[in-house]
Amino acid sequence: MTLDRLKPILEAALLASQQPLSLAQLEQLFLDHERPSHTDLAQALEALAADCAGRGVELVEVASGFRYQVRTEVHVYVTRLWAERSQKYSRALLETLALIAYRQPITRGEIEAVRGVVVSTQIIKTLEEREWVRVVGHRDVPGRPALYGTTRTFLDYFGLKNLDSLPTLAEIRDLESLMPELQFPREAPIPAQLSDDSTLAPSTETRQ
Amino acid sequence: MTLDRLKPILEAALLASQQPLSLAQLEQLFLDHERPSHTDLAQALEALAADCAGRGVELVEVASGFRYQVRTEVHVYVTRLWAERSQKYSRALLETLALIAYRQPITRGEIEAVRGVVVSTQIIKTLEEREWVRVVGHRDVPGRPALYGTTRTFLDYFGLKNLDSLPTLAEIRDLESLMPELQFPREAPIPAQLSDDSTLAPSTETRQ
Amino acid sequence: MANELHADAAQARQSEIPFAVVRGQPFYELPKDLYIPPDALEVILDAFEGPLDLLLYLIRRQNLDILDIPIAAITRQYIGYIELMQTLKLELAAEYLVMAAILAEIKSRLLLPRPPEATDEEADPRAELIRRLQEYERFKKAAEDIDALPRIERDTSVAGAYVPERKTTLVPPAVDLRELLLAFRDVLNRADLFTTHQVRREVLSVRQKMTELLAMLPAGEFREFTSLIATGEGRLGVVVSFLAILELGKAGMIEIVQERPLAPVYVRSRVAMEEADDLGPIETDS
Repeated sequence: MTLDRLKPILEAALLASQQPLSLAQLEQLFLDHERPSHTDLAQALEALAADCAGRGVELVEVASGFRYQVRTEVHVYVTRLWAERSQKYSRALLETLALIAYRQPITRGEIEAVRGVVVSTQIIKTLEEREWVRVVGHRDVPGRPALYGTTRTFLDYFGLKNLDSLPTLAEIRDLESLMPELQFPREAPIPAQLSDDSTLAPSTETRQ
Repeated sequence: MTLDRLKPILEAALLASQQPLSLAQLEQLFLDHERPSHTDLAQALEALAADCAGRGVELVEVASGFRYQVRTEVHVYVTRLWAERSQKYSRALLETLALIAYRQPITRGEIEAVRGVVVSTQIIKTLEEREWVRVVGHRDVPGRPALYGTTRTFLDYFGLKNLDSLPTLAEIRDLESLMPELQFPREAPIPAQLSDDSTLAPSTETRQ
Repeated sequence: MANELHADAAQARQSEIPFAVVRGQPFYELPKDLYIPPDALEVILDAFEGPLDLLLYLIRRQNLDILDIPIAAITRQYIGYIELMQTLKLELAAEYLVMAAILAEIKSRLLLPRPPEATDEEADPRAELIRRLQEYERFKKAAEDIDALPRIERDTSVAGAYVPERKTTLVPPAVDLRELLLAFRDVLNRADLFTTHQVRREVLSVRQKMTELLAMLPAGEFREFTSLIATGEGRLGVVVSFLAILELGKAGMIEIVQERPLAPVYVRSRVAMEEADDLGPIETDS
């Protein structure tokens, strides 16, 4: 069996198997008369491994045999397949973020002064982890409290060119007319034609 | 994100997932600021599909999204990994499935009317257990019989994108080719429902 | 007729795969007189999906003229069938029985002389059978087509790769800019309410500052005005210190002196230390 015929068979078997496949198991894919030599097998596996250059998976040999596995470089993306969606952010977090955005640089104490309640450490931590806010300095007063500001990630996320493109306070007071295209998803009533439309796809048959 | 960076991510995710991944699910692999456009995504998938040329697997689109699957040509080798796996389905089951697929929503009685035999409960149960068919409603007639339809799983299993990709249902064969012997005596009245069928040639046979 | 059928079946055998396997024995031909022959019952049940399927087979492969079925033979088989029904699947056999009855009915109606007027309303008895056969054939074919589709397990397998360290990550929730602005509007509205609060808090701190100022001013001694202003507490501290000085002046507890315009301002206490402790009567405009 030529390498060109051998490779697709091995690749398919390795990708179809849930477990790593040993050389012995790979040999069992072939009937006696077509069974490749050890050298051919090794050569084909080497070629398959080389084919993985620049791809999302790699062919590796582990204790029990060979397997394709997801490359470390793209692993972070792949794990999002099983990501849990967190709950919506709390009002407190959004208010804190808004104050930092509009009043930066601002200390935690100043945020608390405006909001009238203590800002939890968790909120600041979440905002920092999301890379939306960061410490930009310290106020030169006793205790040297941290001054918070927003980041470029924050601007990117909200589609803002710079801080000046944040709506003005006056515009905020009149939010209803502001940015009609940024409709906040309210509980929109389901259109009548959708509610009783069954999910059934129509039959493909052409009736006569 | 460039195509060269996008492709490995999509490939890895599709291979990591046990289920086909829809475009929407693939988009969720990316954080907001790095999320590729629909065009980029489609382009990357197309490129990945093209990359499969000559390999043991192919990238296909089925009802619930995209998946890599073993090419039919090499699958016979792959099946040797498992002693007994491929399942045969009885004609009774396949005929029942075909009627549900092409005539959905359809009741058991209607299936029986076409097939001329009782549909066994076991067949319906098997189809439901495989999640190929499900009850999609009830006909509003006495007894309220269940209406059956096919599922996304059915389409996925048979590698179909949607019901439209089912093989075209054969036209009703004209009478002559179906039954050359079944000829109508000249004096016999042509039934009303067949009278406009131009292929219905009058018989020359005279009966004693 | 029966012999013809047998001959045809025998002829067809060469080119055909067995159409049925009963107890391991391949059957290349249908038993004689096969409409519903008792001998062939197992063959029928194994190989055909019902009377329509059987009829189709007979019509297509055996060139059987279903309109020429000998009624005497059918009736004989009909009775034999009823006897066998006691041991075999009743509901399955019943369908063949019904078909036999339909065939017999068709034949008998064709034999009967037709009243010239009634023909139009009375449909040809064969038409319904033909329609059913046609319809059944379509789905018989459709079932074969579906069976031919490449399917998972038989023709393909889903390809998968191993994922090292498969752990769930937490995806942060999405936030709409509008949502953020609404939050800010709310906080601004609430801050308006807090403003009155803050005035009262400042009154207290002004009173406290007044106490502190008096403590800093030994009786009769002048201090420069600017040295009394607390600079370590930011803008608020400056304002409070300034207000406190004005309040003390208004209350006549201190004396504020400036020799000429733009010259330094000096402050001197006019109360004794013990008096300074009692600031009760001092009221600020609230």
